[in-house]
Amino acid sequence: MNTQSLTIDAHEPGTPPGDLAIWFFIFAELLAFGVFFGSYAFARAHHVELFNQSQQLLNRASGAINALVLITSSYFVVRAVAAIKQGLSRQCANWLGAAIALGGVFIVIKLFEFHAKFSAGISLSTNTFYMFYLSLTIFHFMHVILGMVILAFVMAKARSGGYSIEHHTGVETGASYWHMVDLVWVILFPLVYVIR
Amino acid sequence: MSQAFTKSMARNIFFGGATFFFLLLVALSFDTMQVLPKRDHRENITDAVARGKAVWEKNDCIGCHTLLGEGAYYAPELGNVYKRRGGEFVKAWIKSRPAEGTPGDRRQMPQFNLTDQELDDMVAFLKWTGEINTNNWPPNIEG
Amino acid sequence: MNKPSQPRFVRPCTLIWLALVTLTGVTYTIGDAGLGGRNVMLLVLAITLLKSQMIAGYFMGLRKTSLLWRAIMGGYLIVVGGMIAIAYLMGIN
Amino acid sequence: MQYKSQAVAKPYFIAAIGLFVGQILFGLIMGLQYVVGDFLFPAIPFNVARMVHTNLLIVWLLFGFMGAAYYMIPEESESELFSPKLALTMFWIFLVAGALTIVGYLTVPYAALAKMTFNDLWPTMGREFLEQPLITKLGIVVVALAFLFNISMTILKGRKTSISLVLLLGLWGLAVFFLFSFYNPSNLVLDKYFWWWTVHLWVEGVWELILGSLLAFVLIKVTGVDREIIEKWLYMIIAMTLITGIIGTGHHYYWIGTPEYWQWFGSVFSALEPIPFFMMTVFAFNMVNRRRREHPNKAATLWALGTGVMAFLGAGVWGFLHTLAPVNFFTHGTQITAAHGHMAFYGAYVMVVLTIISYAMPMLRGRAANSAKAQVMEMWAFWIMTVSIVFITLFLTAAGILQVWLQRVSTTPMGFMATQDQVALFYWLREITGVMFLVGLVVYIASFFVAGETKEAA
Repeated sequence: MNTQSLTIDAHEPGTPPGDLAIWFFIFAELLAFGVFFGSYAFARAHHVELFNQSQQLLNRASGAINALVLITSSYFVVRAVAAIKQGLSRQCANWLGAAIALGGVFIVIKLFEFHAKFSAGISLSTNTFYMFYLSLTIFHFMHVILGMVILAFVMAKARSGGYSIEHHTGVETGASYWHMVDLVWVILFPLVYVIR
Repeated sequence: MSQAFTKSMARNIFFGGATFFFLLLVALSFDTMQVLPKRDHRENITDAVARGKAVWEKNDCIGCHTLLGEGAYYAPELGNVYKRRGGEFVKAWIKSRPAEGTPGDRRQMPQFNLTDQELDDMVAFLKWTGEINTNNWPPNIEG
Repeated sequence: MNKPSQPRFVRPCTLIWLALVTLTGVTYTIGDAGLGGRNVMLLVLAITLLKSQMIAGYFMGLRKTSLLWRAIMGGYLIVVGGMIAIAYLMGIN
Repeated sequence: MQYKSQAVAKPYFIAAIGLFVGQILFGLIMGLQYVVGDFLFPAIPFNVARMVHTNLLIVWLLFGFMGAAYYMIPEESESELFSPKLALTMFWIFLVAGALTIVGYLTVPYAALAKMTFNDLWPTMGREFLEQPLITKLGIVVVALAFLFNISMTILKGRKTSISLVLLLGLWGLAVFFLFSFYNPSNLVLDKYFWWWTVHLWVEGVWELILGSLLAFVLIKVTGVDREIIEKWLYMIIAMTLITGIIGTGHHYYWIGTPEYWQWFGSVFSALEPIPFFMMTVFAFNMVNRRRREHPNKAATLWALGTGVMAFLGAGVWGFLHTLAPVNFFTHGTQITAAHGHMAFYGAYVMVVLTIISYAMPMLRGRAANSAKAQVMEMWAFWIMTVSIVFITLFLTAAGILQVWLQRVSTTPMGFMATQDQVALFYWLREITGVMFLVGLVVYIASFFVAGETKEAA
């Protein structure tokens, strides 16, 4: 068997954009979140009243705004990839910068939300609902930070002209990860904030 | 040359992932440390309890027994022995083990030659251990 | 696959973005109205899966990949959505 | 053998196998004491036998890891060892300190040993697996630091490969997390909490980095597959290991006084822990199937494949069996745990050390591989030991299920000792399979002495 087949020059048709390794990681992460979502749902089945009551006390508006922020940020990243495919390094870096800035907005809104909860004396041990709410959102929060770090590296390299029409796997890799972070919130928001 | 699956990406994921999850462990541990005082009742750790733990360790009790389910599985669980048997029974039992053992297939417990003080300390330790909030483990009094 | 030079008035990804924003608004409105129950849950879940599929297909680019990749992502979304739905229905009884 | 200094690995490997024999003998003593309670009492009480059994295991695996590092690192760095003399000195210090500790366990009561070694000044003894006197623990730290210094310096002056980087990370992690064994507060909950930072973060964390790099090294050698590909796999496997395993620590925090949320974190992440082991199995078979050369050492290849499979079964499947909190509520601290422990340690760590020994020992004795006769014998030993451990695990699992049923699930729960009497049959069966394991080990050792001369020199 040809062992060189994994190191081909162009992007292999049929495989997702970016480095294949990141996709293993993305699916591993989605699996972890998926198990957590399932756990939340089944724990809720045992404590429907508690979950419905506690859910009412969440700041649904900030959750929804954050969903819009991440979706828009993801859209900017799509534009960044489109830009580098035309060889427009500067535009690519600018779009990425905008995406990172929106990531920052997400962080700030989330911090306000956490601050409100913590100062109300809520912690992981308050009840099962808050255990899940805090675990899921903090776990996701850390992913947003990680995603921003990744995008920042990609942006810096794009700005210094490190990518081109032919060689931009790095941009696609970072983009794919960021979309995963977005995807998780798109599921998390209705599950934790809305469904009752 | 762009590659579909690069070693450097795999390496970055390893370092990033390891750091990320270790930080998460530290964060969760930090929260646990805040919550623990309510669950372990550390205000009840008297000198006797602390000495009792030392007696427990110096005689390698964990080499046969379990304590909160951890240890060897050769002899009964002792996390709830205070509730199961009471302090006096525990003391009498430890004291009465024959040094040469009892012939037969029954599992043997050594004679540890504990002083009365050490016995009292041990019981204080086991009593305190029995009051830890273990999320209702063990399932029943038999441990 | 890549047709960078083709100028379009509105890019497909922009339309997807608009759809995602609209659907998020719908979800929020449902939540804000305090609606609940089995049918509402199924509607919200359907919207969520539709959004997820849009992100996976158009943003992440899985739309243009082989069946295997799309099946993994599609299967994941179905399993997660299914678990949520089943657990919700268990909670009603 | 390409570098002269690789020879220091030999005494490490020999000591490892010697201590392995001791571990199995004490295992058999304990196994018998399970059913014949007064066997060797009061000369060797159960707790002493167990201490010797588990500590010998840890020490011989450490000897194996160090030997492996001394063998691999010169070849990976393409340079002689920084100081072979230091390596040999540390070998004798570690061996003598280890032997003295075991002698101490066996000749004086544990409490007297604690007193003799000034345990009162800084109590660290009497906790599972960390029973060593303070002086031995400090000795381990010194030996580990000298070892790490030696290895790190060798890597620094030579070629830096991913395999040696991962091995080095694993070994440094091993040393760093051992430091938690010096922390022993009088609060039992805190004690247990950080005790796991040594125990869990060793066996389900940094040791797996060592495991991965040893396996990767041997696979490169016996299959001739491109290093880039093997190292990519290595990184992905250990990434998954740490991603799942670090928070997986939570599966020890269900019932020891720690908050309830650990039941969720522990269950979710440790349920994913089989993934890296599964990847490891796929990896091993994949690389062997794509091999680009026929290495004469078939036995080493068999050990490498066996490690993948048995680690997945023992650590992955048997771990998953009782890792979910609702299940663990009933199985915690029963023979189920013992079953998992036996197969996981054998499948992951015993087998990977035997893999590297199987590959390196012939080289160290001046030939590419042992004679066909010796290899056949070694493979017999592989199958006897592996099948034995599978049956030991199955019997312990059966005993555990029965124990859980009678003592925990039943509406009229039986007492511990009464339950143990009910499952005695399985302990007898376990002891018999244990003897079979010993036979396998004897065959294994014999394979070193059988017609070793007939094969070509390297």
